[in-house]
Amino acid sequence: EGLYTPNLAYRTGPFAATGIPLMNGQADYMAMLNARDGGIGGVPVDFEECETGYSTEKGVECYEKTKGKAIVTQPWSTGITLQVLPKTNVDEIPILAPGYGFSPMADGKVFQWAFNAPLSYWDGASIILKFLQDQGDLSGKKVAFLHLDHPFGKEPLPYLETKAEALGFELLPIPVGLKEMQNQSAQWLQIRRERPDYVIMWGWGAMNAGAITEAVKTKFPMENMLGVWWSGHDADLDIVGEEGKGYKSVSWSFPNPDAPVMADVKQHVIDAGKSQASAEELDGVFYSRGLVISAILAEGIHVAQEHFDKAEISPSDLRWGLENLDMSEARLEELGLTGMVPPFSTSCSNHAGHSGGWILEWDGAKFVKASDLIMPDSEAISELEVSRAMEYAEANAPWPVNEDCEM
Amino acid sequence: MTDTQGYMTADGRQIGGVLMELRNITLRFGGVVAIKDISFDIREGEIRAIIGPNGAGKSSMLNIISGFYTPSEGELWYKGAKRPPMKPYEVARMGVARTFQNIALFEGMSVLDNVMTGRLTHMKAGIASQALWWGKARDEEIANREVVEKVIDFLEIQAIRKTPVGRLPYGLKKRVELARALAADPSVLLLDEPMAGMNVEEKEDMSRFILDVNDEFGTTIVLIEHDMGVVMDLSDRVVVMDYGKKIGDGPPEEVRSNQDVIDAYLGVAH
Amino acid sequence: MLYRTAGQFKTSYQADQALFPVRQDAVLLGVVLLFAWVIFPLTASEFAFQTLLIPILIYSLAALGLNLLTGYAGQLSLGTAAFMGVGAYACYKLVTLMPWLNPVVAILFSGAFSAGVGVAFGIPSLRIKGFYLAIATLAAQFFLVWLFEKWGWLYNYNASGAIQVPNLEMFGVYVAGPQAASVVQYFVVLAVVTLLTLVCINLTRGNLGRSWKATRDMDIAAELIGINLMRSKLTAFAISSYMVGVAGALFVFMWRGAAEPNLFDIPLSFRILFIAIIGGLGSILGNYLGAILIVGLPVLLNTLPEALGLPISSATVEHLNIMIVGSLIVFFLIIEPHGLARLWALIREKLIIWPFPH
Amino acid sequence: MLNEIFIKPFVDMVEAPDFLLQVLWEGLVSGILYALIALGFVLIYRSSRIFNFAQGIMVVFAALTLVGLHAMGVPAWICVVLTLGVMFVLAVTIERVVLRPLVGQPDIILFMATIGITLFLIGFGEIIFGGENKVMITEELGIPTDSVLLEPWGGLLILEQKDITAVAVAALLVVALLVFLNKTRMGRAIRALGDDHQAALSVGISLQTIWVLVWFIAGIIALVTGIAWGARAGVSFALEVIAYKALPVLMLGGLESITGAIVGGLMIGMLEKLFEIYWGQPLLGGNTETWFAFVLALIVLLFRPQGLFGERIIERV
Amino acid sequence: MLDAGRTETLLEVNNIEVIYNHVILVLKGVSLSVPQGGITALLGGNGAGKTTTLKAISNLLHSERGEVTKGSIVYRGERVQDLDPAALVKKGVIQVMEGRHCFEHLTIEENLMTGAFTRRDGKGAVAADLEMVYEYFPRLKERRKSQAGYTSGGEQQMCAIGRALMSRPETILLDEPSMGLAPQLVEQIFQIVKAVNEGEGVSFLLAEQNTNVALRYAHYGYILENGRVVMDGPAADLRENPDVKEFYLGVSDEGRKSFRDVRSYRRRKRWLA
Ligand SMILES: Nc1ncnc2c1ncn2[C@@H]1O[C@H](COP(=O)(O)OP(=O)(O)OP(=O)(O)O)[C@@H](O)[C@H]1O
Ligand SMILES: Nc1ncnc2c1ncn2[C@@H]1O[C@H](COP(=O)(O)OP(=O)(O)OP(=O)(O)O)[C@@H](O)[C@H]1O
Ligand SMILES: [Mg+2]
Ligand SMILES: [Mg+2]
Repeated sequence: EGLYTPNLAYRTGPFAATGIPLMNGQADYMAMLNARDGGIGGVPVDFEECETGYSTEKGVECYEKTKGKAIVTQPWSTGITLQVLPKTNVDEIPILAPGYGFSPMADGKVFQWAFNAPLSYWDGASIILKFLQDQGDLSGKKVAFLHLDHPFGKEPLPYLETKAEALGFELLPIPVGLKEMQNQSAQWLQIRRERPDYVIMWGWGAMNAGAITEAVKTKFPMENMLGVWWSGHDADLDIVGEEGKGYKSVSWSFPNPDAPVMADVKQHVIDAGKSQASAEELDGVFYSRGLVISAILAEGIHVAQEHFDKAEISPSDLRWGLENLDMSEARLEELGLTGMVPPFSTSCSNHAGHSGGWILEWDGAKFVKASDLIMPDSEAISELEVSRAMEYAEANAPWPVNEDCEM
Repeated sequence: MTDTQGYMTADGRQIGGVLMELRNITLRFGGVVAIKDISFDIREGEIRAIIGPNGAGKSSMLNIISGFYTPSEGELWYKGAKRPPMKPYEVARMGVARTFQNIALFEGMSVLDNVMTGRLTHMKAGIASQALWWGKARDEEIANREVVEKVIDFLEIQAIRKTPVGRLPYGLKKRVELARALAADPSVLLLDEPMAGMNVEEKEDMSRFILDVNDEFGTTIVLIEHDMGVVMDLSDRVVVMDYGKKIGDGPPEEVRSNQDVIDAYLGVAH
Repeated sequence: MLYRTAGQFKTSYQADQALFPVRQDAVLLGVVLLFAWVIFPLTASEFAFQTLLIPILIYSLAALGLNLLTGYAGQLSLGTAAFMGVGAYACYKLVTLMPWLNPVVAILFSGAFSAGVGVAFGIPSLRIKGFYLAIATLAAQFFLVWLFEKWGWLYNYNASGAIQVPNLEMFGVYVAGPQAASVVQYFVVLAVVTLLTLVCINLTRGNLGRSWKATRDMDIAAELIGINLMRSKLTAFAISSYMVGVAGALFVFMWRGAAEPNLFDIPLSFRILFIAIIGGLGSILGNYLGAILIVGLPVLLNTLPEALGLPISSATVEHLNIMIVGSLIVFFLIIEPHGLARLWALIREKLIIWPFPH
Repeated sequence: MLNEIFIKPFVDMVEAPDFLLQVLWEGLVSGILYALIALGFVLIYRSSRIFNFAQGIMVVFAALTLVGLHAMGVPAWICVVLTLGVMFVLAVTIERVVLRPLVGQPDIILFMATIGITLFLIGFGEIIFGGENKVMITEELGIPTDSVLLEPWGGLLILEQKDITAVAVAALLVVALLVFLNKTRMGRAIRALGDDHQAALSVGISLQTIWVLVWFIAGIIALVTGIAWGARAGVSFALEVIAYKALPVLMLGGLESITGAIVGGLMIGMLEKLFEIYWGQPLLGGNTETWFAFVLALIVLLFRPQGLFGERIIERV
Repeated sequence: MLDAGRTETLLEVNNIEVIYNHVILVLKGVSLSVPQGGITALLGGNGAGKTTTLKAISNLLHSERGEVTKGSIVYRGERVQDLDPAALVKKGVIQVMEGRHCFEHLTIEENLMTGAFTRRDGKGAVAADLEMVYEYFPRLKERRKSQAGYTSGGEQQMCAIGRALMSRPETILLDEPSMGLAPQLVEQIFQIVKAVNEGEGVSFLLAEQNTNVALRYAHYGYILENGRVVMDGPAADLRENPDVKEFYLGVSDEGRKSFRDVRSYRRRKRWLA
């Protein structure tokens, strides 16, 4: 048996390029635990992948197929998350969507079964804005928001809109259709015409490479272009190499080749030939993010096992575990994740943890840290969270909320 | 020519007044003049043949009558009134049915269904009734099926009722096409080379059907045919076309001895 | 000699027009209905409902709708998914604007909107034919999906741009939304699909069906024998889009629970076209056979390596799946271009003459 | 509102002519690329009335093979030759396995079969090449990658040399194809085959040879297209969706016409870009390129049901 | 006049059976032979299987889902039923299909040129043959630049025959050349067939409904009914056979009957129901 934690992976389809290193990182961490510790709390982890190709339809099918035995569901796309969200409420299975999904899910009272630790898209948007504010006052500036025309891409819009009003900058949303990902000349012509001061990019898969090559081509100043964490994929920047110098991406994970966990993974998984990852992938941002994601899940399982004092936990046990994460510096050190993820903690009302993130910068060959840890503007975010979560619950009435949560 | 008096044929049938009249019809396709200033009339109850060499414009003439082509010049009078430009289906609904030179059956349907399409103009049930197969739709279906079965009996194609027409040999297809036209209960029947590709026996069968229809239902028939034997024996009057022009018009014997016709069409006197 | 038709004579035209003139067919249908209405609901697992039974029914209905247009009336459509989308969005607006509306009524009514849109995009068919006509439906496909994306009112200005099915009750039972039980949804879908299938059977064997088929086989001739092509084509568009729209509403409300515009993009259209063609154009039964194949196959392929204990990664399985589905499409087209329905008919024909060859 | 629709866009155009030129140039380049895909379609359609949906995936497949071979250390130009070899094998296989057994089937069946081929190639390709984005070996093939900066009216016009190359190559290809189809024995046979392949068979035109030939040429076109697109946006399976763009181009131009494919491609490329920039983005929320081409083609077809350069549909009874 | 006994046999069909769609049995054992330099007629009513026989010979059945399941087809002593149609054309057997089948969008001249597709004897020879075809069919020369789809039925028939001639065939399988043609033209086309036969030495296998003309020009005839050969013999003999006279030529002892009289009588076949 073991702990069945299926992953709704996408190693195929138009987004495969970004998916593969992530999935590899995730799988390798669990494989490492199984090899090194015999699993978690002595129980092996069954980390099966169900392929979705980033298609919402396939994702739902995978969810239905795995939900019988699974203690968690990892939907891996905002679209799939949105669709399984109401179902998990009935099936009582926690969704773990680290750094993606529906931002108001951070409100644990309303979304009892959903987790987007260590931070939500709104946190990400907030960190970017804060970084930009450090460069100078935003008021009167023009900020283009180049995003995938898809639930994922639209996710930060409500937050950005509120902030645009508050900070006095002009927000210019520029959608990129799924079919135009590779051919964004119209969008970049628009950027050339509008001459924004900054371009914030919420891109994914083939869209990133498309945008970055167009930016280089139209001679947009790279240092004024910032992306979400999914737009910080090494391979996307490799295409332009030197010319991409200065491009930035916010991130809540960072590759640290010297972290103990990396050594363990190398020893138990890579060298044992149990990994699908290629050598150059290992140092990339996405692979290490995959590791971190699995570490969060493993920690949740661990916390639950301790609390309920049993090794084979149920989905609702895991929920408790994920609600009581405490990824302090010390704990991260213990786990061997030094410097790979900012510290954060969750609670029954706070399902994200709002960890904060770093701004990474492409130096022509790899991403380097360009800032210290920046914390999101939690006040503005939580206000928005609560109101949007309520809206959601009303629209989906009857929607059971967590009455017991006092925080 | 516009008299309402009929005439008596050699075998004693009474032909009525003018049913349809084509006046100075010209038809052009781009630069090609397919029909040049042709006039003739068709009388009620008569068998009117159109003959002429290939490419003379015979089929085009039928197409004009059935509304598929609009003449570039000229008028068409039907039942004493000038016919305004019409869609082919409107013409069909006025009682003009036809068969085609290159068989135009609905290949994907059975013989029965093909013939039933001939009755379409007689069926009025609404969509709802059809969807539920109740009331008017069902009654109509049965009533019309009876009519169609009569036509099928008449043309002796009972045995192939349920066969998809795609599988039928040429001759039978021609017969099914005739059945479809007859099912519409037309007042004018246009036949474009109904006996092409048939042997004598089959031509005789076809002739019998044509004569029977004409006789029993008084249907007016316009017939294009290349077999002179058939044309001479069946038709009451013949129009001869050549290169879009009319070169002869009259009873078969008269046409047969017309020198122009012999030169242009027959080759040798038949 | 299972399939002996000899000795079954019809004594009236009415009997001859009965739905199943051959007794064996009626018996077979009875068995199928028994399974659908009694045995499956009693025995099927949640997984079977969600990945097989419900989607097969919904896809069959969508394919049936498409089949009316493409298989019966001969107008190629590559925009089925968009018309499904119209049905789904219409239904969403209906239930959110009028929460008191009976959900099944809302679903049946939403098809009307799709019918309207279908007619609008069908108008070009009066002039444009064959593959060229595909452009009209493709325009619908891409334009409508774009519209679902851009027109906030359609999705009640949700931040995500997706529509989410609320919990809907009917006679005290949840029939849609996350609270609804699969078996209830299955029955709703089954009832709607059965009803509409019956309507389609009636329409296609009657007068309208004949005028569609005539239009398909040879439109010029059809017009010359008195068929109003405009009426014939536009009713085909309307009724087909209606069925497709209802299928779209069912798709979202009775199965998926939520939808983003992308869902209605062209791959879904193709999927339904596959079902219709593999099943057999111009056939009602074929849609069911096609849906069983196209929906069931990937599920089977996904569980196969596991069942056999083959250690293939899920991504490879997926790739193999696509390859196999692609090859099977070609394979089925080669063995019987007219689809599974024709294959079944051939088998039947052989059974009838069996054991005597020819 | 009327001002926004009818006046302001034109004012904008006149006020920033360099930008307008840039828009047109971008449109022209994407138009050429659409046209290239459309060319592959036309060729196959002409010879077999097959609406080859697989042309898009053939582009991906060709590009991936090229890049994949190069990644194995094969010199660039040898890669091109080898890729052509692969495309030839593909053509032969498709002819043998798919087309031959389907001779004489209705158009829509063959169309479906090409979708089957598409699916197969997607799965097959991903297994072999993996789903990652790849970089086109532009420089290795000797294609210049610099950009030319022009300054008309004191503005700025950026022309990439690889785009210029693509335009030139496309022009060459079109001329070659036109000559081939209209002036050679094979070309005539290809056209005959499209009209009536029973009759073509009866006069001794070998379907097999011609189909292999045609699919191979389509493969060559696919490779050229793959290089050109890949140089712009990298090579990945996401490229496959551009095949959809070729559809309106084809229909606008006329399914049988090489000239139509080019004219249609350029028209659509430029008009959709103009519409998007001057109307779509300011008034409609952008992304109108997803449907504009289709709607444009639809409108043109309403007036000319066989497309601008298509063969007149012969309807006689 | 040639007769089958004395000359070499070019084509031999032995007892073939053809099935369409796996279930429809159409030819039930047809045998015939075509002598070199002769005109052989294949007669029979609708659906007798004439077209099917010709297509079986030229291997065009495949694309109609038909297949030869029994028997053999031998051309110049070589079994040819597994060849593809193009190979057969190269061997000198070409078919003119029923219903003309011109390439609609090609001009008449292009249509004719496609006939020379399999030829390898140089442009000059092809051009010469084009002239020859134009000589036989002056009408085609007039319309050489028109799209075949817009020409009349007769012109299309000429085009189809001309196209076949362009391949320099040894044997032409001609399916219903007279269908839908004006009497004068029928005569003319048969004259040309005869001229080609005598002038170029081309052998013909001719499926016809128009028994009258066919038997006047042919040397030998087969009568096919319901997928079986029911009678064969030299054309002259067949013309005199009372059954043939009655059923295929429409003349009985009392001479030709008027079609108007058909209502009062009906012919009944004596052989095969
Ligand atoms: N739609 C059309 N477009 C162009 N030309 C046409 C069209 N229809 C007919 N024609 C031309 O008009 C002329 C007359 O054609 P039509 O079919 O009426 O001849 P026909 O007398 O019926 O000959 P046949 O006996 O061979 O059937 C021909 O030269 C033909 O090419
Ligand atoms: N593709 C097919 N599928 C099924 N049956 C066919 C097919 N083609 C022909 N047949 C059947 O084969 C039989 C013989 O047809 P064939 O065309 O050979 O006759 P024919 O002697 O040429 O007749 P005609 O004089 O009418 O041309 C007919 O009964 C016909 O229904
Ligand atoms: Mg004619
Ligand atoms: Mg025949």
